[in-house]
Amino acid sequence: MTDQHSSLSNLDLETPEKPFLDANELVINMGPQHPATHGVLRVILRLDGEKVLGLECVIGYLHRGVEKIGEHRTYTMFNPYVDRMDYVAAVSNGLGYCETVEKLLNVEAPPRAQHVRVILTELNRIASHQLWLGTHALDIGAITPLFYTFRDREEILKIYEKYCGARLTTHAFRIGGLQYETYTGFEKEVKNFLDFFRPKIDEYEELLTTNRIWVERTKNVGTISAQDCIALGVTGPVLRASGVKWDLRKAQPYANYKNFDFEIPIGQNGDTYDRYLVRMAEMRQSVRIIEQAVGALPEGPIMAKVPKVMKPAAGEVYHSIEAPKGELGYFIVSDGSTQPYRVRVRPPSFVNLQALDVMCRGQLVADVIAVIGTLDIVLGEVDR
Amino acid sequence: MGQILDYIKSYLSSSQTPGAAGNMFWVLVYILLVFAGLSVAVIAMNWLERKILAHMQVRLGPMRVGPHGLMQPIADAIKLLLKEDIMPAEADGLIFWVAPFVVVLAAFTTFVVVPFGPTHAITDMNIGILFMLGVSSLSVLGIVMAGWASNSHYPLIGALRSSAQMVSYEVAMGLAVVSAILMTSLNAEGTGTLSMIGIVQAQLAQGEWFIFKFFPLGLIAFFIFAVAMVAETNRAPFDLAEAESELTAGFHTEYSGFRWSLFFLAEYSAMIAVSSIAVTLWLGGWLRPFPNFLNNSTWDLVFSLFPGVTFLLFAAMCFYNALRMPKHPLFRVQTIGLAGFGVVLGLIGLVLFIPAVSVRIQDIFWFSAKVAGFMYLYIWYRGTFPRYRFDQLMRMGWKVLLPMGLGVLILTASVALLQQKLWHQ
Amino acid sequence: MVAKFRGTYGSGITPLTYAGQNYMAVDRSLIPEILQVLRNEERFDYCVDITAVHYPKREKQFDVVWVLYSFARNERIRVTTQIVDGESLPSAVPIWPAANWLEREVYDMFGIKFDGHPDMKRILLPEGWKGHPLRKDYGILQQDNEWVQINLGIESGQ
Amino acid sequence: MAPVATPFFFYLLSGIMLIGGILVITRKNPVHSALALIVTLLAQASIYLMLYAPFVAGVQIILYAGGIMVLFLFVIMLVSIDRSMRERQFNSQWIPGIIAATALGGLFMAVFTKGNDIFPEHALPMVENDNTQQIAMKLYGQYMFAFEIASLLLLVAIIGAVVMAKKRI
Amino acid sequence: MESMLHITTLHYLVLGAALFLLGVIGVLTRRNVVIVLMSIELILNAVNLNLVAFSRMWGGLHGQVFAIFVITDAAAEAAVGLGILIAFFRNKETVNIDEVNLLKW
Repeated sequence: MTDQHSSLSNLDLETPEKPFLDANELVINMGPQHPATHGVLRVILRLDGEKVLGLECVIGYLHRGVEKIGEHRTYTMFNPYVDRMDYVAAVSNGLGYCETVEKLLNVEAPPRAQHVRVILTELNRIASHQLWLGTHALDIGAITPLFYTFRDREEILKIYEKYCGARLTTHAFRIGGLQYETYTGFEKEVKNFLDFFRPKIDEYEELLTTNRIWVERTKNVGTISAQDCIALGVTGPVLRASGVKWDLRKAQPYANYKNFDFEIPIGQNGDTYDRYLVRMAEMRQSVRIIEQAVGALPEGPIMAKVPKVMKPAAGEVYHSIEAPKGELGYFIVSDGSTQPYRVRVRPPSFVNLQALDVMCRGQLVADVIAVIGTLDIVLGEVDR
Repeated sequence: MGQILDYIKSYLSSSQTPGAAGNMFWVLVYILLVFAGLSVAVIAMNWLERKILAHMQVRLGPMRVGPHGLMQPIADAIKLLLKEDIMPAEADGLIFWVAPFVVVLAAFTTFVVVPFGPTHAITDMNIGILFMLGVSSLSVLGIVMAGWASNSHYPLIGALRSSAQMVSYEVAMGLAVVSAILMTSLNAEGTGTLSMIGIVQAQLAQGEWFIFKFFPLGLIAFFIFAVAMVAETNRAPFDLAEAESELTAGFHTEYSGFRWSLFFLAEYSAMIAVSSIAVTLWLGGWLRPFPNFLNNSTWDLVFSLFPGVTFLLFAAMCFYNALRMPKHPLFRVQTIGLAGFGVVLGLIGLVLFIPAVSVRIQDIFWFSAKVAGFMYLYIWYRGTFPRYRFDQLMRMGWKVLLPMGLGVLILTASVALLQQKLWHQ
Repeated sequence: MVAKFRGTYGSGITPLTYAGQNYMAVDRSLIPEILQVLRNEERFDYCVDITAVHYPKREKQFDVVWVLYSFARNERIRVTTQIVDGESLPSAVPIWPAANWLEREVYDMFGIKFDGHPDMKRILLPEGWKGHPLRKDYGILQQDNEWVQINLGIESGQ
Repeated sequence: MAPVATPFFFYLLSGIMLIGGILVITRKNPVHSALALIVTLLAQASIYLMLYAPFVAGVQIILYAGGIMVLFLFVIMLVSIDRSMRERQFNSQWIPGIIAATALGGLFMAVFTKGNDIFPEHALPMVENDNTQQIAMKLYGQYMFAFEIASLLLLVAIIGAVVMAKKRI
Repeated sequence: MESMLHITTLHYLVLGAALFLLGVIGVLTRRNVVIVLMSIELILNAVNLNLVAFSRMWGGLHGQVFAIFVITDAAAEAAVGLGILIAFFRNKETVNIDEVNLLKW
């Protein structure tokens, strides 16, 4: 971490005034119904021929007022709602929320619960990255990885289904620990999955990493410097691909990540290819973490002592975890009643999406699609 | 009546293509045969592409309509024919209406000169290969017309992209073709030919396929052509015109029903057409493997068994899969259907063993087998490669393939000249 | 650090702690300077989040919260300030570009304006929507029926 | 290939060509004009085939219809035609233009009626089979110099077109 | 009638002349530069037709070779003409030939 605050780098946030009417500048609307915007993102592109001069994101098509709902539900009742934000990484959302409320209540989940949480969250990280890989490759035109990743993601979803009955919006964790004890054979199945999955990462990499077209399409596309990343608040794999070795699991360990041995993969150039490599490496690291967690799953209770009716003392807490997409933060204000006075979610996708403009300037239209894919946004989380 | 019969019979003893012999009856028969065969090939290709691609992508593909989805293309065709034919309100009616026909016509007309055998072509033109390249380049017009007439942004951009792409790659393609044509002039007279049949005969006379000629020059020219032909047909990884993540479906976005199916037909026919060019120019056309080396009657017999054996193999596959079908009563129809299909294939295979038939059919068989190899490559590309970006595609065409083509052309010419010099000494 | 600030700025700063997390309540008038100092001297170079809380019963109705993080110190800090309804705040965009959308969201949800923001408009809700939904006086079932009827052509969005 | 029903095909094709030519100069929409011109060119290629010039016909198809006309269509689509389609279609000097063209037509008629006899009734025999080879011999033998000049012309045209059309060099 | 059914060189020449006239009319009267350029193509094609017809008449190939040169020329002309057109359109936002009246713009 060198000194970054001497200058703000060359980010120009104001749109420069057009010098004069150029016949070749055109404005194109992409989305909200567009196959490559991963949901209902609408992008207004200002183009010079095929070159992007600037763009503006129009979001909010999926706004459901999750934060408002939170103010009208008890702490327990609000728990399932957070799964609906980043629905491809529902478990991470739940973990963040539960841990924040636990901080408010000043309780801590027992070690066994912590371990299971880590296992499920890391499985979720793999699932999220798999979904990202499939759709990102599809955007760039490689169809096959999509089916490979979905085949393997299925195994993770099966584990979820067996554990808590749901596949996507799992609601796996409860405030204070877990509701369900792991099912018989859970450890064995997770281990089987790891053995099954490890060669699969190589399979994905075989298809793409050295594929000339893939490299040409992703190298030096959507490059963003570490400085710009930090200035724009971009976190997660995007930040790490720009060369910043920062992961909340290491920087401010939550759950019991400090007990596990893993590395933070980083990239150098901050381009789309590096982000791809970082996410692939992250999947390998997740496998490593799960392996350790499953190997040392402690016995014991799975639920801490929490009151049936939760009434945390008045106060406010901000807690964040490293979701697959970046820093997922919860800011909860309690007024001492059974319902949170204010729930604020700091969604990683929302903040990362801000960087789209910077990443796309000077690129071609086809690259915008690659960059939207590489940012790995989920509109449910952007719009909440 | 007898006169007509004589007219019909008179061709049977000729050793020319019906077009060259001027026998209109047989020209008509051949046209019908070629177009029927082409339609069957497109239907089969449709099914095979979906099946092969599906298996590459760890899924099953069509399984419901008929055993292993064998009837799927027919069901699709019926669906497309029955669908409403929508025309956008702001579209340019006449051009919108004509465009698909132009594309189909261009794709089908090329088959006039495709030599399935020394006599199995509709006609043999003096400018055969030139005609083929020229007519297939006409499909660009249909694409531009379709994109423009739709009066919508995505089709227009798709059409501009695909036409720019096709025009650019035509240049490299032409250079590769010229270097192959140069090789045909390596005979005693020193004159080459543009005729498709003449090119294959030149390969027979020189005793090697042009892909191996002046190794590696022929191979490089073939490689250039093989890349350019994928770009010519707008297929993955050069399918920018139809990049569904960027342009939804490219120039045929606004088309539906029957007219859309014409574009589909044209795309697949064009794939077969360019593969036919590649097979003719570099892979010895209808020639069986080692026609000069293994040329005694035993080998002739062995190679004449191939068509029948292939069909018997297909039949065996059908029977094997019919046996593997679930033994549930609900699957009885499917099992019987698959077995019946196997019986049909087996019967075809048996018919192909009759010497009189196999002699006539084996040229066509070898030609089709080579083309089928290219078709498999097309599907394989689609399963493996991401899509190129437009500037990369143009760079590839103009800065890689074109200089390579020029270099190969010059080298081929020099080597040929050298050889000619030696020849005359 | 907070102690140092207290030395410099006096009673404008109140250090607070809850559940082991430090934050400071800062007087509205000190905000521009404090944010600048936090960024430039204390190296809080990452603006994590900007949000607000509505207390309709108070005279100063809004708490605005900046969540900051320093990569160099691996430390988080929260700065809160209280403002009355209708009062605007200086935009943090020149300090942290990341504040752009976050401030727009605060404006969208609470109606707090930020001076000097390059593009102060609604972000999640459509342009022309009436009301700011995260205010406590905005009911959970409430919506801008007029907007829905005009723009979507349906009776109600619910 | 023996020519079949020459008069029929000649009149059919020349009819297509003339109608196409008239459409080219009368259509409001340049795209329609271009398409009519393509039809004309293809018909002309067929007439070349009738005249035992298959190589020229092939070049006509591949270069004119497949190359030059695609270029035309491209440019028409790049420049917006909506405005020019609503405007007056004929320029300010159309009356003198028509008069000049009529005079030229009269001249042609006079020449053809007077000089009918200088053209021989029957064409000389010509072999089609090695047309391409013969043209190649001419092109690279007798007309070698002209060929080289033509390629130079093309080079100049390429550079000129690029310089002209590029926004900034 | 006999002369109508027997296609001689003159028939081709008349066809060529008609095409040539159409092209001349297009060049002289139309306002749209694109169509003027296309009319020039018509003229060149009329010339080509004559050349090939004469080549047939004399049984030599010189006419055909010349036609090929003319086609080359047409390609060069189209490229440069359309290049000028694009430059013109970019500066004047029109394709009207009446406005091409300045040597400098």
